[in-house]
Amino acid sequence: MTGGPLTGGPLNATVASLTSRSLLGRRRTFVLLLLPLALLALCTLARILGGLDSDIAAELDGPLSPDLLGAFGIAILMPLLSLIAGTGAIGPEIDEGSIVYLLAKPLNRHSIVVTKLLVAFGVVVAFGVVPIAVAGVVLTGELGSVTVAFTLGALAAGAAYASLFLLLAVITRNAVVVGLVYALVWESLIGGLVPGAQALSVQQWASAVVAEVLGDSAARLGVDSAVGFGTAMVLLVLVTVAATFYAGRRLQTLRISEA
Amino acid sequence: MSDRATPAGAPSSGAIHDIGYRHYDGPRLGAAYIRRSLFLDTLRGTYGLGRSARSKIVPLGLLALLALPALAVGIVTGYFGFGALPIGYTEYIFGFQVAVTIFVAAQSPAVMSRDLRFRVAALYFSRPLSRQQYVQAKYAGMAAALFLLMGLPITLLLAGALLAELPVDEQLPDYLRAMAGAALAALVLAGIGLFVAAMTPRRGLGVAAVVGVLLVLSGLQVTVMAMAYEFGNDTFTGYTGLISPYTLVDGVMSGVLGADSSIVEEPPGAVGAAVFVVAVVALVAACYAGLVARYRKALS
Amino acid sequence: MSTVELAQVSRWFGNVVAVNDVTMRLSTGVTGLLGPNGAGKSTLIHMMAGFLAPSAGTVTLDGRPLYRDPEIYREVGLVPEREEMYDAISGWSFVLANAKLHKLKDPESAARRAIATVEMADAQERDIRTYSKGMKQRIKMATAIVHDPAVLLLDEPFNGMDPRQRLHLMGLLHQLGDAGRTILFSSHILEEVEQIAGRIEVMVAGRHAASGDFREIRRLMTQRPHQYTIRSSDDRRLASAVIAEPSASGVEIVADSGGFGTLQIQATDFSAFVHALPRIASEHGIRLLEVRPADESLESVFSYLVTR
Amino acid sequence: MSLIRAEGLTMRFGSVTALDGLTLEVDPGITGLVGANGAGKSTLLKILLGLLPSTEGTAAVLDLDVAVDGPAIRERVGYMPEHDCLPPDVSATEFVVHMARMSGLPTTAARERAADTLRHVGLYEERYRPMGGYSTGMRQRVKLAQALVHDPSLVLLDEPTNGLDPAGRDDMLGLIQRIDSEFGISVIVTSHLLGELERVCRTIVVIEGGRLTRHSSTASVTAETAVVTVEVDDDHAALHARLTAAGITARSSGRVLQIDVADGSTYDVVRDAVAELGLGLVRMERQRHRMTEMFTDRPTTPGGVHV
Repeated sequence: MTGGPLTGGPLNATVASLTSRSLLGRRRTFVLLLLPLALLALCTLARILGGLDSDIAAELDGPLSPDLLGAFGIAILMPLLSLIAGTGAIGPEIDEGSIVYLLAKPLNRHSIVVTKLLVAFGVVVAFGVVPIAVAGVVLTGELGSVTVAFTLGALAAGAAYASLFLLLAVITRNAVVVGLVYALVWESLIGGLVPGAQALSVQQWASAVVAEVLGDSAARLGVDSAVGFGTAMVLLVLVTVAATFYAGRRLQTLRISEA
Repeated sequence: MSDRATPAGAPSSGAIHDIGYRHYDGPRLGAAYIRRSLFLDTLRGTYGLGRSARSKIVPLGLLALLALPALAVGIVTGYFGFGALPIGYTEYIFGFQVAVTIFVAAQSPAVMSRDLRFRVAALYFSRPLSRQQYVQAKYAGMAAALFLLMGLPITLLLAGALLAELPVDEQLPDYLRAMAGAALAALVLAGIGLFVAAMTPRRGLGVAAVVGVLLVLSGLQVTVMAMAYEFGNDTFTGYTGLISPYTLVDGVMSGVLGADSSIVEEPPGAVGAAVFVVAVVALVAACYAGLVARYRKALS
Repeated sequence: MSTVELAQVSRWFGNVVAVNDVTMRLSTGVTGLLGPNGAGKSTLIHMMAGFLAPSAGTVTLDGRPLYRDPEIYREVGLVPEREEMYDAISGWSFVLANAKLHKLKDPESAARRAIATVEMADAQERDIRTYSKGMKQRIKMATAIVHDPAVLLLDEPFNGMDPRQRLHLMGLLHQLGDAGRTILFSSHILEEVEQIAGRIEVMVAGRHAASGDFREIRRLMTQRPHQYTIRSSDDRRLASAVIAEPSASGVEIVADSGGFGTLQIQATDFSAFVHALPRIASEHGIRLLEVRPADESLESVFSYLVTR
Repeated sequence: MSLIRAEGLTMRFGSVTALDGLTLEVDPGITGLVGANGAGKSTLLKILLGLLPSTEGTAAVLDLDVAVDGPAIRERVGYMPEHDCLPPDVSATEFVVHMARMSGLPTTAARERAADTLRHVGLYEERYRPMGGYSTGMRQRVKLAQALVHDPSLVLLDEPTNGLDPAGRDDMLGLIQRIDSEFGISVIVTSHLLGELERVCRTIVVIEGGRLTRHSSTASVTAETAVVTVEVDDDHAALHARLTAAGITARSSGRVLQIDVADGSTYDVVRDAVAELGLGLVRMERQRHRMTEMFTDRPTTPGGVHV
């Protein structure tokens, strides 16, 4: 659909640099830092307490670490971070109309979306996945299976969330609110009450990844998921790819708002 | 005003009245009146009064969500002749924390960011009101809205209790304590909500930021308290209430007013109570100062 | 040399018709796009910039349809109406980024040249958010010309500029037009359009109301009475002589604020009146101090079209 | 009474000097404030509203000291900012009543005056609709109404015609003249369009780099030159030749002739020449200095176009 042959690969360094500069503006960086810092502070505290109290130490080796990493890392940190990064990578530009400067260039629209998604994902990795990995090491004292499992789970969740929220930002001006409703109401509330809804929850797919990596110890550590690993992987890849592709399609026909 | 030439005494004569520009010679009321007007306007605005029908849905819906169960409890208590309310006043408010959080998140941006985003602030500051007075009016308006949100249901509870002929001298102190707690919670939550909203004037982001902050704080508080409880150190457990605004207020209530703590371990002793009070005062003062500082820059 | 052609173009949004059956052809030189707010100017420019598909008709650049073809931006430069840019970076970085997005061979020198052209070199290191409106307009202009496009589409480029900046941009547009670029700019500041544009295209309520030299347009509207303001050595005597002429339908003596009298004359036949006037004055020995068509400014041509 | 008096007004923001020893006295009436972007206009307005303390110097508005009487000044002054400042979800009536109360008017008076003021600025049925759907012209009217609703003695209008189309601009300029002549309220108006300041202002104040560079009546700014522009409907070369033969200096410039006027008889020579040649006299007017010239080194006679 994009006319003649466009030079360059699917990524564009200039788009990436513009996106990352607006994503990492001062105030936003502060918000982005706040969340992982809270997680790390929490895990450090748990670790210190574990050093003082053998009961807590035992808990840390048992279900407490997965609990913290899951409840705080994958269930709160990842969706919030991805929401900020995913919508922030393109939403404000569409809102303000400055997207025009990217659209009025001989660039493939898909490459704009893919580039922006990668930047958003990079931010999610830097501010979410890496802190979760560090938190895992802090909690368990080793780069063991728990740490690896939750890092991979966070990675999968981050990719799916970021592409979903980026798509939301392309199709609606209320992306943040819609995303928030999805993450808080759908995944936490409805997912908690209606088992069927869990199958359509990024959080559950990520848990499936975690459970798969943990293998036999998953049950002991209290990690379970509403969907099987195979299904989860298919859904994760499908959602990420489809959301990204559709976002590119929508960008081709994006109507630039007038003031 | 004097140009309204009405020849009332001349029944048959026609007249063309001057409807040109009139000067205003009436009173110009001072800053106190203006601040009061802005306060009332803010309060009305938080419930969508004077605004579109759509902006009434969320706040009035939440008010109904909080008030209706209280009404039901009151009626049920009276009907079955229970000897006590099935739920305490303070407990009731904290039980509906989520609804209160949503109200703060939904309305703070409407109170604060709207004037920044649409740059209405410049019009306010070209008028007699100072920036401090502006912030005071807005803050008070939001706090009053929250107080109403929490106070109305427990007042309904009290009404139910009194209709069920429960002893007044038992109910009233609890009720008054709960109202004091509601007032305090209103101040704290309004401060946090407005400050976060003022920092994130972009559309939609304010709601997310307020929800995020309150959610993360209470998540943190719950986790830390659980660990501290496991650890068995009561003093430490008591202080974990400082992390989240709800538990902070709860701590002051139980520490100072002697209410039963509904969610946390009480703050340890007189020192603990003092720490919680200082924390509340500092938090409110910081939010106010932050808002004033924000508006110092806002005029352009 | 590039030509943008619109053939029977309409664009509607639901039941709102923003552009209604417009046919126009833009070629080299500066063309002013005029119309009241809401006349469909921005919609038209968005279609020419390939952001909007026409609901009917075709919009082409040298015969190629413009919509959804990113390749056209090699030849098209755009100054959007809205002010927002990437404001957390410097003007230089922004123009350079635009040069790179165009995949120019030497983006640095292209950016330097564009910034020099809009005279923003002194402020290029400052963050865009610190710029005034006029400076932002100039940076926007720099991003539009950084790849030296054959076609320039400018949506309200003079908005927010101070007088000196306006004069400078006018000069720049003249220069680019003379150099064979195809330039379209929208405006409702008629003084500017009069001074720069060789041609005008007038949009009124989505319709293409007029095109061409505005004086010629004015002359074409002969059915309309013409207003003349005249100062003379004896307004009263001139008035009585003029009203005897069939080409004049109304004469009014107006005392203006400065204490001078002027004569306001309505002419029904433009040509007959301007020939009669010097003759009458000469015959009666009345000195003409000023003869001014009161309604020939673009402003009045325009309001005439709007109310037609 | 002088409207505004400033004495050595200086404003520095760190190393940037926005105002540099500005001394100025403005009389009642309509005054145009001109200056390049960043010349210090908006800083001056803020100081005059008592919102920004000046680094040095003093200023008084309506004989009130800006340093101490800020609230009293703001009670008596109306301000219409350049930028958009209207919330989209309330109606004009609702908004202007609110703003009247924010100026200290009791509710009843606020309602009456809001209704009157909206009528004066030309907003009728549409004032009950949310402002989000207003056109630029309507929005400008509401902005003006909120600046007038408390019956100020002075209004500061920052770029009131920005974004308006010709019809809207004419309306706004007409309104500004009425504010002075009918309402008896003094006006200070900034604009980038010098042409419109020429039309409405009695005096013009020019600020450049934070300094007062010119303060004079509009009439003197646009004073006449001794060159007359003549346009005829046909063969102007013949007229040119004839005038030259009569000893008059004329230059051909596009479709018009620029003629140096020696004395009044020059007009008669031109008139008779046109009549004898059987030409139509389309235009004959003295060229005026335009305010644009204050910003250029040369007089502007762009491309043979005259307004």
